[in-house]
Amino acid sequence: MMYAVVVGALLVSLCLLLVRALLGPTVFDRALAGNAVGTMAMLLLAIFQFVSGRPEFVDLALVYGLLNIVGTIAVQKFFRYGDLGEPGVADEEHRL
Amino acid sequence: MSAAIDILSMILMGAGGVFCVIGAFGVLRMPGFYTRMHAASVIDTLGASLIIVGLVLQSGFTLASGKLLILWLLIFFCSPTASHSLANAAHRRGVTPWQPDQGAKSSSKN
Amino acid sequence: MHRFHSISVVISLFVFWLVLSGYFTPFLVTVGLVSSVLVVLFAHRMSVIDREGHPLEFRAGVWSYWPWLVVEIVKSAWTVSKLIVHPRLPITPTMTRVKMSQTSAVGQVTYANSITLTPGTISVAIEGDEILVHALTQAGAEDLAGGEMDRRVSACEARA
Amino acid sequence: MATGSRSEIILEELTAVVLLTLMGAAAIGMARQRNLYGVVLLSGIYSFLMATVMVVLDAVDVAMTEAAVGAGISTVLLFGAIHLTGGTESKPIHRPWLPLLVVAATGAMLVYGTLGLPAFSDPGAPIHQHVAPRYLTEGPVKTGVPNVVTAVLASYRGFDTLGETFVVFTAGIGVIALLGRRRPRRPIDKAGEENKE
Repeated sequence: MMYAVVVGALLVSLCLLLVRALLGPTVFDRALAGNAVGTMAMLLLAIFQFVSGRPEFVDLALVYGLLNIVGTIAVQKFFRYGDLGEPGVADEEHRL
Repeated sequence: MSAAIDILSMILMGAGGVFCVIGAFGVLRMPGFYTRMHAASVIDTLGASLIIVGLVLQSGFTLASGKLLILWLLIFFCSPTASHSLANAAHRRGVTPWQPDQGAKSSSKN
Repeated sequence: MHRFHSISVVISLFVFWLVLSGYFTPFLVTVGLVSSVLVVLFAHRMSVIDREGHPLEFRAGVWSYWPWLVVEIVKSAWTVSKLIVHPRLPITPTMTRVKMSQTSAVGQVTYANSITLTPGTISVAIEGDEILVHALTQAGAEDLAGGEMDRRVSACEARA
Repeated sequence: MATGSRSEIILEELTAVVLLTLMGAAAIGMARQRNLYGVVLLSGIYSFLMATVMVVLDAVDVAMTEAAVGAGISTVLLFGAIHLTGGTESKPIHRPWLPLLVVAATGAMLVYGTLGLPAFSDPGAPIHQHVAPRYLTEGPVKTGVPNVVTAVLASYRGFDTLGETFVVFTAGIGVIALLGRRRPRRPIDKAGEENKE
């Protein structure tokens, strides 16, 4: 029962982060929101292993964390080294 | 498990959840990209740490708490790296920091 | 020194394996040990193993630095949270340059990561011996310019 | 989980509903988005939400695959693909009514199909009566491997798994042979120096 509060809080923050990811306005804001969503997913996973009474499966959360890092670093690499045709602020201003 | 530890872990996890909500609210509310990153780092550090410490208290001295500690270390070593790389990429791409005097323009853009 | 480093990588991998697996039958433990040795051997052959991935330099100093950093993180996270929920959002974002006195790469990374880890300040770029820092408030930037964190990281770098 | 208490089941169902709603919102956002980088990042978020739904439904192995493939690899691959093409989706020439109709019809058929399935986590369902009990009860004893999935993959279906691994390995070698161009190797610490700037 005591986990319900935390799960609720995490779900509320997921909603807020998703709104930020949908609003943008730059790609970097979306990437930031995506990174935070990954952290949230990791925490939710860890908590749900406790809810269903199998705390040994927390190592899956480690996999989530690593993947989150891989995704963010990939985003950074492509935006820094790639010639990506201005995915920055100017390109996004008329969207959403 | 004694009731005191139970209550303590409940308080810690509740506080962690509150900080997660505050951080996510900040990510939504802050103007400009760099200021949003500061809000996100509240989630990554205090929110996640408090929840993990609460879960460690729940599981006691078992293998699960070892895994949770490794998870905590992972967050502490990797989340600043990811944040820095994002900020660096934005800096390289010429995302300018938000300034208070351009607030009207920026808020209309959002 | 080289061999010592490899052995310590094997030991850390094996401990990691033990924590993740949780089975302590002789057969499975042997398999885990063999696989961690093999991983290090292959990593050597691919030459992807270096000092950077497993820095042993910080042994003694870290233990006094971490608790201080955790306290610092909690304090600044509390400040940033108050700013976020403040109705008028009284932020004064600034970009500043901070001198760093560390000499080794690991020390510099530790300092930059500590800056990023503390909510309210983010290291944006490293230029020579300066870090370009974005701070959420003027006060936070001045706090960092005071240089206490820099001194502490340098101190634990020197002690290693 | 069927063995959980009443409040746990309510918590899990509520979480699943909220997460599915968020996934719907993310999918609509993806469809409306014209900047492909934004689409890829949103699909990464979608995959993380999906993986969390899988965890809530107690399918941790599927969750791990979803997180690894959906949020990890495909984000990287799609960024690579966009890097080679262009960052913006062009405006569609005609209205997407026909594709929408096809998708809606397929979805309706799938939903109709689920009506014939046994109830969720019903222990009496045919799939749980076939070989699963034998694997679960005899597997650890006969093979000596504590993890049932590992026991099935590496012991009961060992040759099958060997063939699969062989196929994946060959595919990987093929991709490397086709795409991997040998570049003059830069000294590593120089690149690292550049990284820090």
